Amino acid sequence: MADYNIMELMICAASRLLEDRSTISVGTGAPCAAAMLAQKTHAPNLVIFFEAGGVAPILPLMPISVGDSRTFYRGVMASGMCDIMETCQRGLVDYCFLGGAQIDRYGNLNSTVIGSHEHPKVRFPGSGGANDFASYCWRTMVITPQDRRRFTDRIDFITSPGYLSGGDSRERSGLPAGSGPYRVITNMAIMDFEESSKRMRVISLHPGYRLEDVQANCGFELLQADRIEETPRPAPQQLQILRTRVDPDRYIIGRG
Amino acid sequence: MADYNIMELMICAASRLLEDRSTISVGTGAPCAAAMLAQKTHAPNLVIFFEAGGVAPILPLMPISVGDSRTFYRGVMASGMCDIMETCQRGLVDYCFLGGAQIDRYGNLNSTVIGSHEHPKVRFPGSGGANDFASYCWRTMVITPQDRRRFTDRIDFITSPGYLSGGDSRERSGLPAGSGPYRVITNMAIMDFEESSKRMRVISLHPGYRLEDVQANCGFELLQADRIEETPRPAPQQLQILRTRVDPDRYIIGRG
Amino acid sequence: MDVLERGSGEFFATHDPEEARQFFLQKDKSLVAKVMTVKEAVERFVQDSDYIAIGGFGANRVPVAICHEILRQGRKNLGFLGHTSTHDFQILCAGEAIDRCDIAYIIGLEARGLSPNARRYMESGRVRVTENSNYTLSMRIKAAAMGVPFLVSRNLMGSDTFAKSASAVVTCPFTGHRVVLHPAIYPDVAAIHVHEADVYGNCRLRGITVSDLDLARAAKRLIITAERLLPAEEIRRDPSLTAIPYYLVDAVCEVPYGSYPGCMPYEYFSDEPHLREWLEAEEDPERLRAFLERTIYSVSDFSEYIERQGGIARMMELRRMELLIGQEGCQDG
Amino acid sequence: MDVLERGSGEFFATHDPEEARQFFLQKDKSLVAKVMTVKEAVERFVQDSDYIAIGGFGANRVPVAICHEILRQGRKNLGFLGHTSTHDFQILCAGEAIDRCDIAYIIGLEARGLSPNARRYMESGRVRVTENSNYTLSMRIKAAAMGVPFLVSRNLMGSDTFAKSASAVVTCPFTGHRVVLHPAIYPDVAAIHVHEADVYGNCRLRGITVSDLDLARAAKRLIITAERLLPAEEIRRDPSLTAIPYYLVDAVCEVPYGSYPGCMPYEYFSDEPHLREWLEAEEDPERLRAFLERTIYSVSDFSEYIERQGGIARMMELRRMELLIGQEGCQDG
Repeated sequence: MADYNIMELMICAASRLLEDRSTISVGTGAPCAAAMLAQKTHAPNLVIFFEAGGVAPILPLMPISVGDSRTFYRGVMASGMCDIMETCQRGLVDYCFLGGAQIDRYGNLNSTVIGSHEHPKVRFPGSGGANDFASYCWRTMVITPQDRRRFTDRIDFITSPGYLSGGDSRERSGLPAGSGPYRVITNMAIMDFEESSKRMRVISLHPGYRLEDVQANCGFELLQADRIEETPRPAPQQLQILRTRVDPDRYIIGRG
Repeated sequence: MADYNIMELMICAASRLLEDRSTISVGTGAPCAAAMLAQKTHAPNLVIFFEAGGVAPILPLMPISVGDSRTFYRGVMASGMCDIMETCQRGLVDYCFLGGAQIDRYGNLNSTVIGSHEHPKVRFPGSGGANDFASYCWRTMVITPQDRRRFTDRIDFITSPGYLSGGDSRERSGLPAGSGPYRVITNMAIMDFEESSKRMRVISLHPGYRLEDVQANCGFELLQADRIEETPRPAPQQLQILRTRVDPDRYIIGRG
Repeated sequence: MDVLERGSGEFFATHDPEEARQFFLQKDKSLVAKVMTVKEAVERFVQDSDYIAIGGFGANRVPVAICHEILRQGRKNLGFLGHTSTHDFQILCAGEAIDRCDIAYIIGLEARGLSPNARRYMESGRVRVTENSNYTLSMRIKAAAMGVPFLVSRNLMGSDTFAKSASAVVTCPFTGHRVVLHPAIYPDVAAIHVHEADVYGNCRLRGITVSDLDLARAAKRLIITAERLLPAEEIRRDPSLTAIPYYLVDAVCEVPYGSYPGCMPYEYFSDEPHLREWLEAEEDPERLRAFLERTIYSVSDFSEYIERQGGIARMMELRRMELLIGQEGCQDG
Repeated sequence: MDVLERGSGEFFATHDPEEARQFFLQKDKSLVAKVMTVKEAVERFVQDSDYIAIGGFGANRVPVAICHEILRQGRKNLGFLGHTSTHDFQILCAGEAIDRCDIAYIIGLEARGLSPNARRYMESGRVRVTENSNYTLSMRIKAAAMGVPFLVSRNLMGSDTFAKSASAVVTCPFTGHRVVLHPAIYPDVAAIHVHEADVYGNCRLRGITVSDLDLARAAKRLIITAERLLPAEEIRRDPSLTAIPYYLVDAVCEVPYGSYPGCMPYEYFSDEPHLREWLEAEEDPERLRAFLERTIYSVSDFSEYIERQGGIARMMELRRMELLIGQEGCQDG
């Protein structure tokens, strides 16, 4: 059996994608754990932004809120929402992490409603800063469980833009050129987006999963990379740091 | 003979126009002296703003620059240019004081060039914050010497808007409704602007001056109020405070 | 200005700078003491049907006392600016005080989960909504603070958040690119919790400012709750530290622990068990009624609420948690 | 977006957020020490033909050392952002370094009078100009800082300042009123003088901020001169006090008395006799040449300039003047 759970694998895989000296906007939960892990392993110079104003904190523990005191603990600046969002809009922030109740083949995300907007079956919190990050950051990453209802053929509401209707539609809409969804990390696989169609494409399978598993848990047809990698298992050093110095109380990895 | 000079009279007359509890943007020089004098006499609650960021200072001495340390000495806030200008734009600032190389019958002011803009005979500093204050503050006041070249029939360049071409042209241009030139104080008289035509109108003559003197020193035809007042002489208390507590070094009143 | 696309969202508050200028013209800008109780501040400055905005972010530096008092005084039909609003929104929904809402983030309490009652309330059809993103609402506030009818950005476009917003897409006359314009929001009233204020309303705050500097300037009426009053002379001693100047402020209420059960930077951490208690009580409407009766309706003021929540002893625990940030458990040096 | 009227002024710097995004994408944002001499900073970050902006206001908190060094290194054909620029503008005109200028306020030194040489230079026809107001330039910088192509306001309209600006009048799609749009300016390089910076470029400043917080964010390259270096740990001790974060900064130069002969709030007052000496020397081009030779061209660096101006003894006098503000002569209590 694996000596890690699937949440640990997702966090480690996400963490590995973050380059040293890059900049990132994160919220609470798994994305924050991935950023913290990266900072404590291969990316000590990763610069973390929180939308409410925290800049480059030395995170002591996982924040409960995107605006709590931990998000600017020993930071270089305690700023405000406009400054952070405008730093993203100017093009200084490389990565953001988002989630959502639904995602479609172009990486569009729904965190607003299931059903119609006028008479929703389920109301979710709404965009928060997600639309902003998805619009501005160069590379949007998504960590989400792989299931058919979530990976949907017809998204009920595009809260945050992915590649919209594919091709060059994102750039044509007026959103900044060269930005957009980059990787989707699920409990089964890692996907990117094919360059011209901008359709979601499997590029890596987690140990123990087959392409069929992923497709069976996806409501639309997935493209496949020419060569599909196996997602590296979490390194022992990653797991040790994740368990002892990132999430010792297992708030996040306890869910895996 | 008068026991005051003309600069003292102009400052005292301007000061008298400032109501207690009103708000004002000032620069350096005579306007600042008028505001300081008002604060020390009938308008202790006059709130003074400086465009570079000083808010409600307790002015120790006349500033040399609109941004020097005196402009926020014991102020309630040391802010920035956008905050000050936007406070004006939102409608919180009642008065501003401006000057210029030329003024026309509608109170338009020139502080940019004499001659053509492409090949100026004389280049002046330009708008600075004058266009902003003239656009935003409810009541623009002007202190300027009375002479034919300055009070011109044809202004070379409208740096800061008065009533533009008169009537409702100011409001039609897009500038905030209800704002505009309020009083022009010269060494001879005080003028306001007739309500419908927005043409400059003499409302008060300084002691010793006749209407003909004013008109002879003005390059356009002045309207006359139904009743023209005599400008009150500076009160002894005003003069004493002006000379001892506003401008003891006679930087401004020495020019009178 | 040719509009290429326009969101279908409603305007719930004034966006016209001319109307705001007329209001600000008559607002008293003189330096007078404005200290009053929370009860008096809400009586005088929050009216039924007002559009209200609450400062802070999530359950951090939020004027909770004002939200409680709005419930006690039974305000109804408020419009609400939902700019990552969590515990404050939860309280106002519990009081059924809102009937229209600019949404960026509502009903959630971030990592703590969703508010069952706020969700029911928002799904009931009793609240008209316009969608926004957090930054869109920040800009709509900032536009009002600047005294202009709109600001421009490059978000929202292409999304359904735009389709249900009050924003409009136009072509930039300088670059030829598509950009999106967001109309100003001048809230009728805003409440902001700060660390320190003098009796006139000059305020200092520490930590992240979120959108509060703009909100203070955008709001027609502004209620400040402060952890502590400060001598006015201290404000003038160092004007660089002033975040909100007095002439924007209508009421100054000294409310120690005023962000409780939320976090107040450098003062006290959030009371997570009490916030969980809220979420649990909300699961059942009957239980919620009893819970609200006990924690808000039968309470005379915020000090009594603090007493019922464990008083100074509990506050000292939360204070220690806040000041031990960085010293707890494992961490880097 | 239908343009009703458009100013005839030129664009002297990039206003396109897309171009700026490509630049900022490749800019190094990592936490590395950037301490260097003024000479090195100007060599590396100020090029001929760059569009340059100088922080501060009038002769207050201005990076004078950078202006001197630009003359010594003989930079030419600079574009300039003239946002109440006084002594800095005077220096750059003396070096004939500018060939295009966004004007809000130039050639004057406020209450001190006009600069004869800057005036001659601007009347010579050698400088292309676009008119602005101070707030228009503040907004053009802020638009760049926000990453948008323009901002909107209600000034300029109806004036010749508008006619010679780069701005455009449009109809507001929300209110139907006429408003004016101001295109962004992304300066190639900006220099800002601050009270304190750490080696990475995190900056603190006191007193009025003018437009410097936006300018730091708008500029593609940013040179900081600081009265003092500060331990990096002190920045992290209180992040609320940081005005400019390190990732905007390319060079950190420790320059004590760096705003001399201008004023530096809480540090030293302006040297009025020396500023008068400048104005007098400028009356005659020959005299100005000798004056510049003595005060700038023959001087190796800013410390030597300070020495020639009376060194520490003179600086201590100016410091006393600054710290005696409010205690001099007659005043209210």
